Parts: sequence; C-alpha cells; structure tokens
Amino acid sequence: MNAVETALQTALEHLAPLNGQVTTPEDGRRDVTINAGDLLEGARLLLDSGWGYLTAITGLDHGESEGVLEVLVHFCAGAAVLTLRIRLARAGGELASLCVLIPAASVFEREISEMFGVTFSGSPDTRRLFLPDEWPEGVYPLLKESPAAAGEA
Amino acid sequence: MTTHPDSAATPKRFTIPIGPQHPALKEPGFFEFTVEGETVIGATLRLGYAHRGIEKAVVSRTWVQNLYLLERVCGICSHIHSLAYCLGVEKLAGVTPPPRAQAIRVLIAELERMHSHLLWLGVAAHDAGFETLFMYSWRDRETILDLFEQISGNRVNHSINTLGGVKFDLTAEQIVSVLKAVELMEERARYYLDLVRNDPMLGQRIRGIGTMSAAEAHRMGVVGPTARASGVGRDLRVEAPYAAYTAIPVVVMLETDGDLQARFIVRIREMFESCRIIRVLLDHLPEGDLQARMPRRIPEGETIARVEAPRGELFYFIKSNGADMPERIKLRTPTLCNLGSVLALCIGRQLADIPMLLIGTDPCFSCNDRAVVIHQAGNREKWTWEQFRRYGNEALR
Amino acid sequence: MTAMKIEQAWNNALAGVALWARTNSPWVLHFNTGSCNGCDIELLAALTPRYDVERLGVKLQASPRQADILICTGPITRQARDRLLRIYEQMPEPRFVIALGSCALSCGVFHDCYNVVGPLDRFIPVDVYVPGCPPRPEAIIYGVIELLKKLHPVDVILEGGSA
Amino acid sequence: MNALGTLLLFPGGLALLLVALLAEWISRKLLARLQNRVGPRWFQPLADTVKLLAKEEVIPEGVHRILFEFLPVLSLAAVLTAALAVPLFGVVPATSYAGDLIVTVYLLSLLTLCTSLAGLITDDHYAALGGLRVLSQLFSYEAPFLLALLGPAVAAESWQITRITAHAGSNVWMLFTQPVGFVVAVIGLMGKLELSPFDAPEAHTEIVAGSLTEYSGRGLALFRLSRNVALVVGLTLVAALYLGGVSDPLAFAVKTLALLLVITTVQALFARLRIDQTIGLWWHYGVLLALGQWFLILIGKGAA
Repeated sequence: MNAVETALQTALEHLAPLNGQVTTPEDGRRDVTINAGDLLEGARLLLDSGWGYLTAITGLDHGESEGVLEVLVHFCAGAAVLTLRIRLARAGGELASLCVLIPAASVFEREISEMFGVTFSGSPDTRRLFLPDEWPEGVYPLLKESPAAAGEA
Repeated sequence: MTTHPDSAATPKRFTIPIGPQHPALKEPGFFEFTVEGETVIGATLRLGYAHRGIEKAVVSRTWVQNLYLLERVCGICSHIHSLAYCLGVEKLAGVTPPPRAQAIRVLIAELERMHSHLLWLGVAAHDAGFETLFMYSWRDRETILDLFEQISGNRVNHSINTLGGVKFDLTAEQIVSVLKAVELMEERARYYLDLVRNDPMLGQRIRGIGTMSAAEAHRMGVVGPTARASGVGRDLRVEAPYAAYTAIPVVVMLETDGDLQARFIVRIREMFESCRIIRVLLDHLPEGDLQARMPRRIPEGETIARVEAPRGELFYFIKSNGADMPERIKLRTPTLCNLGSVLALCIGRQLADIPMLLIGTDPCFSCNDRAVVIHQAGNREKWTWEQFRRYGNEALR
Repeated sequence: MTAMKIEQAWNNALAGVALWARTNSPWVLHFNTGSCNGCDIELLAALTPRYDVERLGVKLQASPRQADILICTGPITRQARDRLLRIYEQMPEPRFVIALGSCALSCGVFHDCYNVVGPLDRFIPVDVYVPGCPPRPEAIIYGVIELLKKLHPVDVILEGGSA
Repeated sequence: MNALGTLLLFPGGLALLLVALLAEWISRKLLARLQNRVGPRWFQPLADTVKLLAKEEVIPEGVHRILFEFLPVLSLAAVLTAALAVPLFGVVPATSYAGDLIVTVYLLSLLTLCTSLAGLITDDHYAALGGLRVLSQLFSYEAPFLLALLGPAVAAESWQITRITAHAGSNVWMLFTQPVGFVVAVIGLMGKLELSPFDAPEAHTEIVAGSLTEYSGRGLALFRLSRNVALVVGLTLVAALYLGGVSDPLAFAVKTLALLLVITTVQALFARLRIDQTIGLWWHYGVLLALGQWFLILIGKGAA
C-alpha cells in the first residue's frame, strides 16, 4: 500500500503552505482541516500539480448543539483519498466556488447549497438541482432539525 | 415534457428539456445553456424528477433496513449500491467478510455489469431507431437475469448482499449454468462488437459524434466507460481493488478516439473482460462460510467506500455515531458526475457543437425538440431542435 | 315497439364490437413518476422477445393522445406530480390506469421521504394494482389481462370466473 | 360491373381496405419474427382500427376544427382514388386514361402533404417539427421516385398504366433491363411510407409521435388506414411496372407479397437515419442513379 502513502505524502506537501491540521481517519485517507477562505487555494495547489481529480463534495451537519456545519471536499488519485474539511457556521455559511477550476463542480455545489444552505460565491448557477420548483425557500432538508416526513414542507 | 418556466430573473437561458424517463439516466432532467453570441458561456443541469430524498430517509433507518433502501437507488445496478454500502459499514465495524462471500459478490457484480451494458446497448439502439438490435440485446440479457433468478430468486433488485457477507450460496449446478451463460455472452458480444464496428447505418449515427479528448476527459473528472473511451484509464477495480478484485487482476479496456462509437466498443469489450473474470473466479472459488458476525451497533467513525459501477465510480461516504442508525450517508452516482462534466465541456464550445456533444453521451437528450435561445443582447429566439441541428450542420460543413 | 327493439339490438351489437376491439388492442403509455428504473426495465423487458406483449395487441405509444392505458411506475415525487396530472388529462376516454410496482401502490421503500407525496391513487383513479419490487414481466402481463377482463360487463365475470 | 360496385366493393373500397389491413399485419408479423418475437395476431390491425374509431376524439383548442377533422378524410380519399388507376388484384383497373401514372403518384403524395399539414396546424411543437420533417423528406425522395417509375413508362412509350403493364407483361421484366430503376423505386416507396431507415418524421424517441401527436380516435384511425392503403397501392404499382405486369390475381398476390417481404426485411435491418442524412442520401445518390437509369433508357431507345 505504500504507493497510496507516497501519493498522500506528495499531496500533503503540496498543501503545506495552507498549514491545515492533518488527521488520518483511516488508512488510504488523509483529512486536512482548512479554513473557509483557503478552499480555492488548496484546490488550485492540488490540481495545478496534477494530483487526482475532484470526486465529490459532502455536507455534514453536526447538529444544533455544536452549531457546526462541515463541508468535505474529496479529491482522489487512484486509491488515495484526500479530503479538505471546512467547518462553517450552521446558518449563512459562505464558500468560494470551485467552478473556476473545475466547471463540473457546479453540480456538487448546487446540491450542497440546496440541501444545507451553504452559499457558494461565484458559482455560475445557483438554482435548484434536486428539489422541486415549489419547495419553500430557506428550508434545507438535510439539516438535522428539518422534518423527515413529507407532510410539513 | 414541460418547459422550464423562464423566469425573468435569469434571461440568459436556452433550455433543452429531456424526456421524463430513460433507464440509463438516473434522473431525468433539463439542460440549460447560456449563450453569448456563438460561444456558450454557461451550461447547467436541472434534475429532480426522480429525487426521492434518500439521504434524509437513510438517517431514520437502522443499518440493516438501509440495505433495502439503498438497493433501490437505481434498479439497474442495485447490487453495486448495496456492495458499496456493505463494504463501508464492514470497514467501520472492522469486520472482513469470508473469502467465499467476497468472491460471490464480485461474481454478481460482473454479471450485473454485463446485464447493464447489454441494457444500455439496447436502449442506445432504440434511441438510434435500430429496433432489431434493441430486441436482440435485451433477449440475450434475459440469460443473465435467469442466472440472477437462479442464484438469488429475483431478476432485478436481487439483494445478495447482507452486512458481513452474502445470503445465498453458489451450488455446483449453478456454477455450471453460469459458465454456460458466459459462453453464450462471449459469443453474442463478438457479434455485437462486429456489428457496432462495421454496420454502415449504425455507423452513420455514432461515428465521430460527441468526441472528447483525453485531456478534456481527465480535467472534467469523467468516470467509467465514458472516460475509458477517451483513453483515460480510470477503473477502480484496478486502482483501488475491493472485495475479490485484489486476487484477480482486471485488464482496463481503453479506446482512444473518444467518440460515441468508442463508448459502444468499450462497453462491449468490457463484457469480454467480465466473462474472463467470472471464469477465473469460478475456477478457484474459495470454500468457507458465507457471513461474518456483525455487531448491531456500528462503532463511531466515518469511512469512504468507492466501487466501480457499470457507469463509473460510485462514491459512498458513511458516518456513524455509534448508534444503530447511521448519522450521515452521502452517495454520489457516476451518472451525476458524467453529466456534470460533459455539460461543463460545452463551455467555450461553439453553439453548433452542442447537439453532437449531448447526443454523444447518449442519454435520451433528443427526446424533446424545443429550445429557446436567449442571446446576450437579450433578444429571445425560439428555435426548434431541427433549426438548431441544421444550424449546427451548416456551421460544421 | 319493434323500431325501438331493433335500435336497441343495433346499439348492443355496436357496443359488443367496440368492447371486442378495446380488449384486443390495448395501447400503453408508460410514465415514470420518480421510479428507481427497476419497474421500467421490467416493463420494457415485457416488450422484448421472451415475453413480447405485442401478441396480446399491446403497443407502447409515445403520445398520451394515442394511449388507452397509462402505466405509472414509481412513487409520485413532487416535481413529477403536476406532469402526471397533465398527462392523465390529455388521454382520451375510455382510459385506464395501472399502478406498477410497490412504489406506485404505497410508495414502497420511500414511504417517508420528504420529496415523495404519496401513492398513485391519491391523484388519479387506478384500475389495476400490480404489486412487486419490481413485478416480473409475467405479473405485468397478468395485470394487463386483469384490466381487460374488468372491461367485460359483470355477467360475464359471474359465470364462475372466465379463464 | 357497374361503377358503384367497383368503386365501393371489389377493386375499390372495402376489398382494398381489408387487403390494406392484411398487408399491415403481414409486415408487422414479419418484422416481429425477424426480431425473434411472436408478433401480433391476424386480426390486430382490424382491432386497432375499430378501437380507435370507438375512442373519443380530442380536438385541441386553438386548432382549425374543420381542417383538423377534414385532413384524415382527405388523405384516405386521395389514396383510394389513386387506387382506381392501379391494376389491383390483377383485375383490369377501374379507370384508365393517358397519363394516369403521373396522377396516381401525385395522389399518393397528397397523403404525405395531408400528414405534414396535420402536424403543422396543431400548435404542439413536436407535431410542428414532425410536419417539417415530413415535408423535407417529401421533397427529397419525390423526384428520384418519380423518375424511377417513369423509366418503364419511357420503355413502353406511354404514360398509361394499362399500356405499360401490357408492354411489361409481353417482354422481359423491367427488373432486369432497369435494375437501378427498380432499386430506386423500392427505396423511394420506403421513403414515401416513412418506413424504418426513413422514419425520422415519426421518431418515437425524438419527437413523441411526429405529426400525428395530437390525433386520437377517428382521425388517427383514418390516417393509419390511408397509410396502409398507400402501402398496397405503392406495392402494386412497383410490381406492375417492374415485375412484368400483374395479369391475374395469383401473379398480383405473389409479386406484391414478395415486394412486401423485401421492404419489411430492409426495415428490420437498418437503424433510423437522421433527417439531414436522409436528405443527403437522396440528393447525392438517389437523383444521380435515377438520372443515370434514364440516360441509359434514352440511349437504348435512340439506338433501337
């Protein structure tokens, strides 16, 4: 498995200037926790050096108690998975859009913005991707407190 | 087939609504382009017709109940979804399923890849108006569905997987019937490969359409056969082998010219590869039991499971907080990834290239023929698909 | 009196011919209201050589104007709901509806999802329910036959259940 | 045979309609068998037509009502009158006058015009696009198809179908003397009837149901009937001209059946051509072949 480790090492070297805090949730993966402003910079560092491709953006709601909404941007190169973790406030989170670097990211970003309420500044299209047209504004289904059943919304 | 309501807020819109349903496409949707003069400056996608809110429902179900829910994300590749979910949960629980279970999982995954490719071949031929190929490929696909029924009792949604292993065993005569079916599949795949390469009429419809170069494919993050048809060798069975793929080296099928015909050829050649894998698998099928014990409560933690679905890389992110229900499951299907990137490919291209590019990815884009082109200057023109195609042809000639 | 009787007999004959034609050429329109494609591919499999519903006269039509039977698969998602109603309105009388798969019957596995607004019979009257996830092509054909049997007036059915 | 009898019963109306339905069944059954399927029962087209006649006819508002209802009737009438001059069932045709070949071919084209007009008057954009495609296809195959049919006429030095069939019956089949003309005629017939390689105007996956999207009930039944009758009339015409005349019912049955089998097999073999490809195909190859054939005939005529 050392090929994966070397790949992850090179990725961490590229991201050194951001000096994000590095954790290893499981083998073959590294997480780098960076603050919101550095996302675009981190993505550019990775992509300019040709390290892998953006595979998904995950939204993670830690609940009202912690008041934290985490956005995970996953990059993959072969078996190695590098995730940029960004912690945002639950309401009105703001992130720079990756569409400048990777136009295909707009699909992932629209999903996160309509499900979690994170606004991606500079995204070419901020309209809904999955939710129906008549879905009420401001209701973000994947947040913990919004109801599961279809009745209310 | 309704028009997307053109609200005044964003005048720059050019909507091509596609049909309500297409088996290969996970979600029917709309495609919207923003046009500046001749070059396209923006291309976006609007899904939502088949959005059921699975990621929210997953949170209110136990780990075992989620198995049945996640098998029904997509009816065509239900096994691969449950496989990705099981791999993730087993990694969280630190349980490794017995080798025989892993082998059976890979066997069913390869059978499902063949059935999905045959299905796509039929539906693509149906779109190109070639009814006979649609009937032939779906007739051959029935042999694989018979195998699924023999092994698991159900033709589609054949829930073989359970947390920690598999539910059904492979008896001796089932192995014989699988090998017989593989013979037939290889012979039929040879016939289809020859047909796709040399048929003059079909060639008219698929040669040189929607060409994507390797650099574009890599930059866009296209996955699966669409990427392999452009020479980008991205196949998770080789890069990040899971289940029994660690023991069986998979040969990645690559084509270089990246047009629609190459995508046909890649998918059919992958059927040969699947047949080879199944034979190697069945030659030395490991003995042993089928399931490993699984705790009811999955220990706290988060994991990423990535598997090679018939259409490309399927990505699962599973987070558990120690309870008997998951805290968060995020799944990103390959079609979403392919659609997003191929659309992004249209940016900067000439307006006339779009029909070729969209039809190149072969979901049923030409289902509806209405397009409203709104130029930067704000004047609105209502083009039919035919004017648009003729415009495309003149520009190309 | 006899004119009335002749006219009555003539109407019966006409109705009989129309009924014969209706049972022998049921044209089908398929609409996916958010299904996972499992039922759709089983419905398409019913068209292909092994099951071939064309021997019963069933033809898959593309336009609601030309269809007699609307086969709906999948739980009704919010986005697909108004289109379902519009397509149902566009179909000329006499029209029938088959709910295919447990999603159309009771939203199946997706019963408590936020974007699913309920089974098919909450929006349009349903004639035949075909359970199964997905129902086999044989079950779909059996559903169509049940619908055709239902067309016949009651006395035919009471004769100890025709074959 | 009084005029009304021929017009309504034997070679004209009822018999022709029944044979048309039979022809549709034969082609659908053969197509299904070629695709490894069982295929419809023998009375399927009859059941379809009767069911459509018994269905409610929905007339979309904003459509010219009289025209909407009149077009199917006009198309069926045009095709039935075209059948008068053609030697159906091997019987002497009802009417025969100089130049009836041209009239027959143009009456068949009237059917295509009605179909495209039906598509254009409904405000549904798929129907409009279907109508556009029908017209563009009409202009592409019309010229070569007419030239191919006029080849035997020039050989027989007359525009009258009876005289051409008499000439064709007496000496060697036109099929062998003018093979190119035969090929263009058969393919032209497939273009006229919008059969598989040329069925872009009603491509299910592209434009719902082409120009007949808005039609239901009676209108649709009449359109389908007129298309079937056009199939029988077209087959008889090509058989009469190229396969050595149609002197008796047996010859009629054998020859038209043979042609129908050829057409259905070609239909099962090919994928659908895009509309711009069909036009390209006709104007590049169709016209050249037909003109080349004419040129050969003229030289042959000149030499003889």
